[in-house]
Amino acid sequence: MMEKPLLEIQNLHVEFKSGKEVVRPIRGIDLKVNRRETVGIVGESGCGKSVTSLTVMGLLPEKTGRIADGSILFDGTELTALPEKAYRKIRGNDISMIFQEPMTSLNPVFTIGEQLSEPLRQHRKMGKKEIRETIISTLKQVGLPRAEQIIDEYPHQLSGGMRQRVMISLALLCQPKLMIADEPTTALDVTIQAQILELLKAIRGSNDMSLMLITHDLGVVAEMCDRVIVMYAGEIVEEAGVEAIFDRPLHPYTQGLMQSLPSNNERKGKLFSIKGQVPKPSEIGKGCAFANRCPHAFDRCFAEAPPVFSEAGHQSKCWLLDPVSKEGSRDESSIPIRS
Amino acid sequence: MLDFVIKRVIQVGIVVLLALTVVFFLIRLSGDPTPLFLPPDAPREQIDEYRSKLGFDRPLLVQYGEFMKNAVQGDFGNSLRSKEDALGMVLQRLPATFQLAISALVLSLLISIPLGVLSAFKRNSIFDRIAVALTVIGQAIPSFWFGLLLIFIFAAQLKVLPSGGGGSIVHMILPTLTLAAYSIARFTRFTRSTMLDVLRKDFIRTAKASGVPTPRLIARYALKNSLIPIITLVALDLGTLLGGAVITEVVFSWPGIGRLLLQSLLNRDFPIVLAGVFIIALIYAVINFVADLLYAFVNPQIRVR
Amino acid sequence: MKKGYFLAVLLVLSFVLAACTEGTAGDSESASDAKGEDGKQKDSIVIGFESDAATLIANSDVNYVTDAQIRSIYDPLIDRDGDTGEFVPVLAEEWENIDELTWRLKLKEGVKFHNGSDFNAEAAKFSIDYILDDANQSFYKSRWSDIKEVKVLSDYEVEIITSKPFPSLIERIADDLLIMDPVYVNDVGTEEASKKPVGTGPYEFVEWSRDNYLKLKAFEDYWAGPAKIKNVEFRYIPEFSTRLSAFVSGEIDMFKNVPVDSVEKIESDENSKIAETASARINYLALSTFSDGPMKDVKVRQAMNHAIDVDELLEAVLNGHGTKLTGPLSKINSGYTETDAYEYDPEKAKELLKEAGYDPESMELTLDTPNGRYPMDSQVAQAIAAQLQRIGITVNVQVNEWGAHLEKVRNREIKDMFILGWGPAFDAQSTIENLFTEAGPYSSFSEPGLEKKIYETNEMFDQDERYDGYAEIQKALVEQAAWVPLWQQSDMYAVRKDLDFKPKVDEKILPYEMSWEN
Amino acid sequence: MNPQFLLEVNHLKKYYEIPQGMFKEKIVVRAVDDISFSIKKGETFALVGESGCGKSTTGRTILRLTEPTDGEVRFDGEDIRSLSYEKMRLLRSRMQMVFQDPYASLNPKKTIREILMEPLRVHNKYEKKERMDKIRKILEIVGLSDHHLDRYPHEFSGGQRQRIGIARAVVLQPDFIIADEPVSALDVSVQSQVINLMLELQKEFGLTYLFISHDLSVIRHMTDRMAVMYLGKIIEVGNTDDVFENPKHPYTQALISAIPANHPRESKDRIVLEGDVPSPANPPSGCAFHPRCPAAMEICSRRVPEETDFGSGHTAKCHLYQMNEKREEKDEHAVIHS
Amino acid sequence: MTIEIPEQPGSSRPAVTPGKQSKLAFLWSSLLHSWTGMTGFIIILLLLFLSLFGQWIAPFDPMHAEFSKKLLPPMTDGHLLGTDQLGRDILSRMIAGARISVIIGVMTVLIAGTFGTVVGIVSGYFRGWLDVVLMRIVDVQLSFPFILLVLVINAIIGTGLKNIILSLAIGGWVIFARVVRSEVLALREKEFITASVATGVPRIQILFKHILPNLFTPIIILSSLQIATYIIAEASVSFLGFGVQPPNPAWGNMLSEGKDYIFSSWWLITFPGVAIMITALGVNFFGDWLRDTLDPELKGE
Repeated sequence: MMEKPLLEIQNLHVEFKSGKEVVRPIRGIDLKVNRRETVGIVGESGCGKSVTSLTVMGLLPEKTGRIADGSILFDGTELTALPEKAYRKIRGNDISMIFQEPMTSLNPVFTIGEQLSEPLRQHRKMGKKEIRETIISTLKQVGLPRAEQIIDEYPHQLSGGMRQRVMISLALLCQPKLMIADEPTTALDVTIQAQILELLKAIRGSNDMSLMLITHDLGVVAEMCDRVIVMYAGEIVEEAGVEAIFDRPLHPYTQGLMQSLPSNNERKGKLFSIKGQVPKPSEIGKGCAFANRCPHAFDRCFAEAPPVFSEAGHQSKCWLLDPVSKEGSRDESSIPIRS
Repeated sequence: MLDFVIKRVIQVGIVVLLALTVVFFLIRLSGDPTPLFLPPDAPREQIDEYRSKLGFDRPLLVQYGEFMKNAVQGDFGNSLRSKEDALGMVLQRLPATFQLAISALVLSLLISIPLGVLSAFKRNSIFDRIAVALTVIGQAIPSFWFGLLLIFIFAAQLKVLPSGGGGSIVHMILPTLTLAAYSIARFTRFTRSTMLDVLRKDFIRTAKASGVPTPRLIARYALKNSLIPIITLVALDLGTLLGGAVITEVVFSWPGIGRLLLQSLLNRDFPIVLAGVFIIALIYAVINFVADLLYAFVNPQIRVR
Repeated sequence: MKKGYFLAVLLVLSFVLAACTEGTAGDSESASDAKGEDGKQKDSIVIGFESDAATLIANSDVNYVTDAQIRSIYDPLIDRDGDTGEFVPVLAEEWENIDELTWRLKLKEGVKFHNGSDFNAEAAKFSIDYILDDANQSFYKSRWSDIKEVKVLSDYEVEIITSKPFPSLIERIADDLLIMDPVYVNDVGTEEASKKPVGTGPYEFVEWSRDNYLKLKAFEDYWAGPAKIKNVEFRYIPEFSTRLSAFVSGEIDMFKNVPVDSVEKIESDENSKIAETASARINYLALSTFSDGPMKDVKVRQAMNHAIDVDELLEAVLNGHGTKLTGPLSKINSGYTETDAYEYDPEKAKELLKEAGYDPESMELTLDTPNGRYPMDSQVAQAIAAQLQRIGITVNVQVNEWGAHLEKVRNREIKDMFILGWGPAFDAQSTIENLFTEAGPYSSFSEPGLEKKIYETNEMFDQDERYDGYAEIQKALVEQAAWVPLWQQSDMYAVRKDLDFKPKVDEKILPYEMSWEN
Repeated sequence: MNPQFLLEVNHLKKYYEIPQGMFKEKIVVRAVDDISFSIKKGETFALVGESGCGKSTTGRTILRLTEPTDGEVRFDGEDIRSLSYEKMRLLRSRMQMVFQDPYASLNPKKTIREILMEPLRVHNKYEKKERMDKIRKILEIVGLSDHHLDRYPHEFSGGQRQRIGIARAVVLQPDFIIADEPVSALDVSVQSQVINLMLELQKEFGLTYLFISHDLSVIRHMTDRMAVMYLGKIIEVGNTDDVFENPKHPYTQALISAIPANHPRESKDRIVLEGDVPSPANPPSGCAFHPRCPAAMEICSRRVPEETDFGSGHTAKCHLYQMNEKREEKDEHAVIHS
Repeated sequence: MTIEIPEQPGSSRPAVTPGKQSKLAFLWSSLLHSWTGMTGFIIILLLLFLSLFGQWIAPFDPMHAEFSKKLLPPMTDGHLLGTDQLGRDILSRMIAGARISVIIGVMTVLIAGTFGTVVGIVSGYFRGWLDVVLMRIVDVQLSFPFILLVLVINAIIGTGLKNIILSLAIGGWVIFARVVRSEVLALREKEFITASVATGVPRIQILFKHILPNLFTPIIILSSLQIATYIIAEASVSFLGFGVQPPNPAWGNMLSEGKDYIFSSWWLITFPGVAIMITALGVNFFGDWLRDTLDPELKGE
């Protein structure tokens, strides 16, 4: 018996207006996040992974961005049509978010306490004292020493790692059902990244919470996630359980990403690399968006966008998986798959 | 903190002394005051006698040394014309100037900050466009023209407000408006653009993600961040308001420092001009100093070290 | 830290400051008092001036604005008649000339200062000595330097002894000298006395707010009887348009120096009128013989006189407000002699220029003028330039700030021509001596023969001989075309219609002589 | 002087002074604090460390982009610090630099042609006519073509820009290139392209690299020897393989263990360090790492550790090993992770 | 808010400096989209046109005084905007005044801008004691209000067109020096400058080939905004009795001559005032647009 997913996105399209041009950073994605699950969204800059998270938060820039189509169902509520006031009740309460830059994501002119009290003020009816106590205990939960002092300090007095912990405690305060972490460790040093990842693992274990982890770092995904979604040029190209993805990536893009990691190559040897670059929005034609860089592309790839092919929960948008076109094109030797 | 103050005091001292030096030589170049005071039929010997009595016949450097020696003790000499203590005369005009400048400043802040904030928030709306256009116009009007226009309308035609003179609140309305027109425009534009900057910041996104409602977001979060650069601008402009009110003071017969300085400049009344420069430079420096302190007060990144 | 803090602090600050400046707070009621719209007897007047008095002590600052204000506080020994400029006794009842170096004055008895002390010979002596005392740095001193001693003969008699013949002494006394109370000045010191003056005049000092206003009230014990207008306020409004607005809106009741083009506007107002008189101040176009240029040639100077149509200037630029001048002096001057005017004759002007060896078409002259010092000065200069253009001369008008203009004149740096005014002048001597000798730069004209004659005439003690001498000089100056005489300035006052006010030739404004019609 | 070394750095120091007002003592930030290392001709030498450890400052100081406070830098036997401005400027034709941010390191107002021509022009290399050919050739090598010549930097993607940056460094055919985080700002798929390019160029021109990075997997892939920096000091040096296989210093051990796993099934015994890197303005006493070191001993806070040699050029500065050598008080924590 | 928009070479980063031809095209298309920018642009074009060809358009000789026709109200006797106190045609004087105002604005900016830029560069690029001295001088000057300073200088060197330009420039260079210095300081730290140093580009060449070209944008923006300031300042100085003097038909001067007629002949003060306002408005609009277009990060000050 399957529990209903916490978050379910269907056929989401997002548009940005810039001048007279319309840019479509998200072109029809479907994804779901189950309760207590950690889903990783992987992709390179500009693939639409951050826009996805902002769309879920309802934080698209008001004037220029809009949801063109699709639905976002969160815990039984349809978010796309939600009035701002109701949305505000969800933000910071049911869904919270951690951002990439801990240095700029905290307001420099307010103390940690002032900033952390905000979600509690908005969503919980608590007295001042109670708020303070809750904040201190949350700060302790994320492993900040001297929580009683830090609450009255300003962001610039803290190091990057501590700030990211503060951001995490901000996201934790109202015990959300879903936490979105947008590149939470990218700006941090390796040793600090290790600390934060450990912390996130611990929190995920102790709280009844789903985590949507957005990252470009496959290593982070391998360590953290239950399920992985790979995005490319505004689309989801592959989705599977974490072991399945690492064992047997199906989409050539996912394969390319993995193979280009130095650790997956022989030392000093030539690294595998995906040729070319992410297409401009205007260059995306009818076909597969990855076709122009794909080592296995064939005629159909340029002519027609591939549908989702699914094999035991492992989904991929690639014509190679089409049993019909397979025979004609697939060259057995060309895809070295790690096992 | 203390050494910061000491350092600033020394800096202020240097700036003021240099300003005095420059103006001392400049004004000596501007001409001979004696013919302006003495009756036109005064014979040349008389003029020479008077000049030597004032010490203007000595070498310039000697005069400069003498002047500086006295100036550092707060003695700028007596007005050539009225023979009163020059510094005293300047100080006497100071309250009126302050009164006008501060009221103009308060008025501009009261109008411009809400206007700028709203304008930034409703960016590109009709409201914003009108506000932007108005502020540009506010900066484009020569202040004496605007002042005369106000007098023409409110004093001469409608006869509801006095045309000038110092004193009561009623007297202050028109000059305050005139003086504030430019600052309102400047502050509004500045508030708008800093606000736009702040609204683009990551931490605003964080606050939004915490579920903070928009009015609170602007009033509490964004405004405090914008305040920091605004304080610096306000400090700069208060200096200009104080010293640069010449035109407003002349147009509205306001008994302030700018008018005295202009008159003294025309009369070549050197001691007053120098005392005036001293006071203005000093005020300017003090304002900047206070602005720095305020800046540090509002900005915890400086305060907490 | 609340967001309102900053504003609140500023607000409080401004109120504190406003409170601090209470002293300067003007009383805006006086204006409406003066209007007397409620039908009560009006007893106040507000007079607008372009600037503050430099000081309120007498005998110190040579400046019409200062003088016009303090003359209500201090009395002179001798005054001038408002129409003719003739001497009238005030605190001096009689004066006589004992010999070439000695003058005797008999003073009025029973006159009291505002503080109650008596006016006497000591006061007269003190006032003259005040000018002479170097410590006081009086700007009048140069005019009085020939005085050797003032002797008190009795309580009400003084004798003035000069170091050389000083025929114009009475003029000096009438034009410069005001009487101060020696006891008061010695008591409080000059500094205090220059802020809170005490005199014998018709009005007592009440309050002086620098650059703002001076308030006086009628002195009830005034020797000639108390003033009809009880309260006088002089208000300082530097900008003309503001002054005019203040007048139009009823804030002030009168002001001097109405520009000719505003006359109509004021006359059209049912509550206002223009009071006008020909002043003792003259305007002229000086032709510089002090620098090497065409003006050294008498024929060129004569040509200028023929080429400039003063009547047209008067009519077109000054709207007729001015009295044409033909020679060096105005008719008011004692010793004035009728001289022939140069006809407007451009052809003759060209001829004269050719005789002098100049081609008007290739002449380029510079005309210096101040701006705003005399009625329409810079406009007159531009109009003169336009007139000279008609005979082909190119004239570049150079407008100078007043201080710079005066300095240029005094330093003899002006090349060709300049506009200047002189006055108030009531006698031939000071005008001729200061304008047409090598020592006096104000017309930039001198001629050795004539200069000798001037100095000889000045020394003559016999009235008739002197006047004959001045008459000859005047004729010679006109022949020499020493300058282009323009006009006697018209002093124009904007006045409330129901104010009884008569302008005086010597520019003095005396509220004592004014009254409100009922 | 060992002829096989192209670059020798001895006791290099770079201190910054931050004035604290008139009456307080200046704060001295020891960005680079007495470091020494040598780079052989043709090898790739890595400087690893977390932000603020002084690795970038070291790179800049070697090129005299900032003047060192003390120490000696010998390039090809020549003491760089003693060179005049002009001589140093000319020497730069032999040592070049590649920067981290491909957006900031190219002048936005210059075309690619101008950017690539400038080094040749200022060093007066080749005949004028020849220069264009050289530029075309180098463009081709870095994977761009002729028609890119007259474009401006903003018309290129990050990866392309970084290649332009590399082309600019290589066009003079230098002997030595300092690459300061050359791939950190790039996406994974582009990163591999740039790494490949650098490796190819090294082969083709016999280049020597000083490769500065915080990305351990990149370092492991492409460098021969490496030095680990912590708070301005080098704490471990050795062949890249040796260091990765057998890290000696507890910090190095922690650093390597912090690399995220390659595969979900890979289990890592991670050493998670406590706290953050202290400020270089106020470094801890003794061994600067001691407050965070899981193996810290009493002596660590008192004495700066000496260098211990583990053979084949692998050295580390840690009291653990000095204790061993001296056979005082054998410590069971000596090897934490192997 | 920072939103990742799919990376598209060409619009990915704010530093918008397209190629030379495309730059003009880019500016033009941006102008077409901004009503303020376009308004400003049209006003400036008109102003330039008037100042270049005004003498052929003006219906009368701006200096010719016709006493019999003085103070005619607008639309009488062929005088569209009336005549002044000497009977000169106001329209013609306004047209001639456009030229003077343009000369004042542009020349002042040229002089103040050049001098201020040189000081700013020397100060910001070479630093050292010279920087300290120069910036102290700037501080000293800034502690004295602009208008008063211009007055003092005008009082010393005398009135007239050349002198007012000089005084305004002496009063105005500091702002250029300050802005340029801070720009240079920021540029010095830019990585592409370091990259040039690392390449071995000589110091002087870095200054001229790398720093200077990157200064153009801020300087042009500042200049365009300062022009308006100077035109208004000239009017103010004229009002106080200095500045350009009659009979020159500078607008400020016409205003100050005409202010005495505010009650009797309103047109004397109205038209030049409106002209100054429109000019300042246009230049400001244009400058703002330029700033927003060329340098989105410079917004505000």
